[in-house]
Amino acid sequence: MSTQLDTIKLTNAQIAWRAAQDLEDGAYVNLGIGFPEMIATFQPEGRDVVYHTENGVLGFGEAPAAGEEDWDLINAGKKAITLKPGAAFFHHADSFSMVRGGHLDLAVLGAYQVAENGDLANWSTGKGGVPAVGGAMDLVHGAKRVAVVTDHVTKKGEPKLLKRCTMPLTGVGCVTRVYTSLAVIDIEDGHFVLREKLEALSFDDLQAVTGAELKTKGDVGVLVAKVL
Amino acid sequence: MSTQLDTIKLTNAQIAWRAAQDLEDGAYVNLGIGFPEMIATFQPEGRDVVYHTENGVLGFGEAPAAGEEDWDLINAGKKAITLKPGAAFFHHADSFSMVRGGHLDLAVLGAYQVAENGDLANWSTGKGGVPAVGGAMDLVHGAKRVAVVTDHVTKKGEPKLLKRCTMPLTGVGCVTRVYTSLAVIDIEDGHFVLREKLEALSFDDLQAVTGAELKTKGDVGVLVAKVL
Amino acid sequence: MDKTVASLQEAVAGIGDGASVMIGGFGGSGAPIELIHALIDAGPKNLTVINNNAGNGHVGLAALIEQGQVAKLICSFPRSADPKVFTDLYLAGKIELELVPQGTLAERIRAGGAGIPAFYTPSSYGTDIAEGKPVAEFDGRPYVQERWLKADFALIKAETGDPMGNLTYRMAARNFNPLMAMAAGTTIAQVSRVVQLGEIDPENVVTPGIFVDRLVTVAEPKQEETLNREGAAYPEVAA
Amino acid sequence: MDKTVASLQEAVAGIGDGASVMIGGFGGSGAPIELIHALIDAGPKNLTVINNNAGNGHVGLAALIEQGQVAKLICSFPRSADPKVFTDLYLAGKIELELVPQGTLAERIRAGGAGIPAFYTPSSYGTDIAEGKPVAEFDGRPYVQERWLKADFALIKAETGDPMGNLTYRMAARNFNPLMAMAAGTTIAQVSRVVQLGEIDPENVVTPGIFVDRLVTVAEPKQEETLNREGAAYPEVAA
Repeated sequence: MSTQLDTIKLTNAQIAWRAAQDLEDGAYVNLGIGFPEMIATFQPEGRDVVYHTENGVLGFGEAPAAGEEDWDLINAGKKAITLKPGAAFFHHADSFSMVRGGHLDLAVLGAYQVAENGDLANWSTGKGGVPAVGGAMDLVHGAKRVAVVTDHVTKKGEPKLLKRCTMPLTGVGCVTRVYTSLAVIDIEDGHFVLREKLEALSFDDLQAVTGAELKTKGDVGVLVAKVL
Repeated sequence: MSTQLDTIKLTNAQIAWRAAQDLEDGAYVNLGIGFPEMIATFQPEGRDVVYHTENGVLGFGEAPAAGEEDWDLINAGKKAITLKPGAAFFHHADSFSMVRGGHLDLAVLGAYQVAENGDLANWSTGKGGVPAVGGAMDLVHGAKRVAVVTDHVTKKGEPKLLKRCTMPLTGVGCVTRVYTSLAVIDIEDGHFVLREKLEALSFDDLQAVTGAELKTKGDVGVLVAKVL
Repeated sequence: MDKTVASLQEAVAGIGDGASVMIGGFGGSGAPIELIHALIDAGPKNLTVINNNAGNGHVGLAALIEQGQVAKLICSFPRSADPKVFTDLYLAGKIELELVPQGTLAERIRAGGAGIPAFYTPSSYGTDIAEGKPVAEFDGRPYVQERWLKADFALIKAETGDPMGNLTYRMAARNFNPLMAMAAGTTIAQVSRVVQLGEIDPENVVTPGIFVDRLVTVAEPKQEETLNREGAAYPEVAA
Repeated sequence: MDKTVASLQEAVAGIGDGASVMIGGFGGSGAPIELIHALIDAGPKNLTVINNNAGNGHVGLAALIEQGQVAKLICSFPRSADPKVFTDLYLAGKIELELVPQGTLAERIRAGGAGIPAFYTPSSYGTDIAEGKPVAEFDGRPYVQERWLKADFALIKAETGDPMGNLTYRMAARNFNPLMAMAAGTTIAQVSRVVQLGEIDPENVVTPGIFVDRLVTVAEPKQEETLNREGAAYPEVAA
């Protein structure tokens, strides 16, 4: 089964592309470090999106050319960035006021596990080492929509979408939509609601690699992603 | 008795002058609206004092000449002010962070009543009308020293320094020093400690117009004030 | 992205009966007189207004109260040079007052904008203002619990704005304006001028555009203090 | 009023064994590398350090930890590009860690500076981080109570300062620096340049001088990122 999934599933870039299609014109958006950052690359033409980074910048743009980095101008992932016209700097308390105070339209994060009740686990596998949480526990609260981008299953083929998370939680009841390598799923009233799935995959096959019931409301769309 | 006091007591300007002698070089100071504001007029030569007004200015100076007012540049008493070099503007939450956070060296306020336990009543006579508190309840907390300037007795000759306040409180246990028309009194460990009194006034006469015991620690100094 | 609107009327559109409205300013400085007058023209009733004061004379907030549009005022200092309008209504029991110490008012609004539902402050402990509020001790000192304050709308006054809503202020006219911008569902700013994107140095933005929804230019804003010295009233027929 | 001091050594004077020290910066941006190195030279032990991270490579905070001067670290993200120094000590049980979500860390420091002993936040509710902390419900949602954070000293990095201690910052190097300036008993700032009083526009002051105690000029401050790419270490003999 998991071998078969590997041949049809979306790449991370394709998941990011799909998530990017939902970016709304005029939205204020925070993209988590790593995988979610890729979404900005695929921002659709004609949509004006303002990106927030929790270390105190609103309205940043692409990475500078190699050698042109200014290390006072970085994002939360400590990568060099550039500014767009209309950008603003502010301190960390003001920055997290934007986050916690409900001013962001969208935050997109990665995940170890997502539960049908909206719980998210993405900061610790619970296996020891040095714990590090960063801004994740704040980002899951306040944004009007909190989305996750993730492979649908772990590298071992185990479900990442579960009835309840087994890893340490980042936040409770916070995720509103999940973009996976196989499907687009909303979380509504404590349930996974399937919105789109790959055409090559049957509902039953998708359900088989999902750790909680997939409900449907009306038609399930076809998950399409650009060839990248 | 009160007639006699009237002939020897300090004027408000003289009380302000006396309080001004204790302004420390390099101090950050908030002077309450009205009577306390007069203290700045008597700031001793050679001492650098930075004045804070709770509506968001640090480092303001004297009033502008009549006709030169800019009504965007006012103090908490809504009077026009000017700026000194090194001034800064900030919003109200930052301004009261300075107050509440213990960053001011001194706040000086007026009083209806002060109690020997440091309680202050200065915002309401409790007699109805429109209640209005402004910044007083914040200013009494946070400043390293909270001083009061006041006549020693009411217009009817009744003590304003009491065992306990009878009017609605502004703050509990907050006053550290009182400059009156007759004396300078510290509040220490729940008691009035007399530091200075007018030479023409006996201790017993001062005690007679004070509503709680005046303690002494060592010598009582002579309260002198410039003829103004 | 362009948050500018063409008229004051458009700026205050949608503020309906019963709305809660934060209005910036400390006394007259930073008071968005023109937006308030547009709100008088729009005519919603039964408003809850959050402001430091209760207005002066017969313009701005005082005029809004005078028109009978305000059911409740949340403020720190409703006594002013000419407080007659508010005082009369208050003593007649026709307007509700929630009195809040000034620093607590600022912090409650900031908390509303910052997603902090409650906090503790030393201010007002042991006073009548603290009655009925939870008290807790930290490190041996008692503190009063205060709740965040939010509103449906904020009317604020700024100096320079850009189309994304980035704002700067003018001197002590800053006061409550940047805080209220954070704490309202819809924040409406009047600015003396709108500049091109990028003309405000990102280092000097006081209110980032994320907090601002609508922007209207009032090139030469009136000062409450000046209007009152001239004996002005709004609407003018009321003079 | 002149808060400038002549040397880095003088700037960090008085930071003794067991002191709590806030250190500004987010990763390398805004990290006061020269002040940290002066603190290494001064040699106090058993410090409690508050920073967002745990340092990188063998300079700045990482070097301070490597020298064994830090007993406890309060931070949000102690994993970094080259986290070996902290990781080794932590896994060996030789350094204490208090892990705080980043937004909560910022708010706790701001609360320390603002005289707010405790506040409620939705962040960390229902997670391991909230264990043992009071929880309360407001408007039907659960929140975690967090306490203010203060320190004996703050070491911060700014761009421009004046003799009264008014400060501006440079781009995203602002981060925690203005907050820590508010929350420490003694705030020590390194600045790229000190200008005359009045040269910083009062509208553009980010940290008013009331929050700053000492100011030292480091005309060309080093960037942690650059130092680490060069393989630098402090003290240099340790390389």
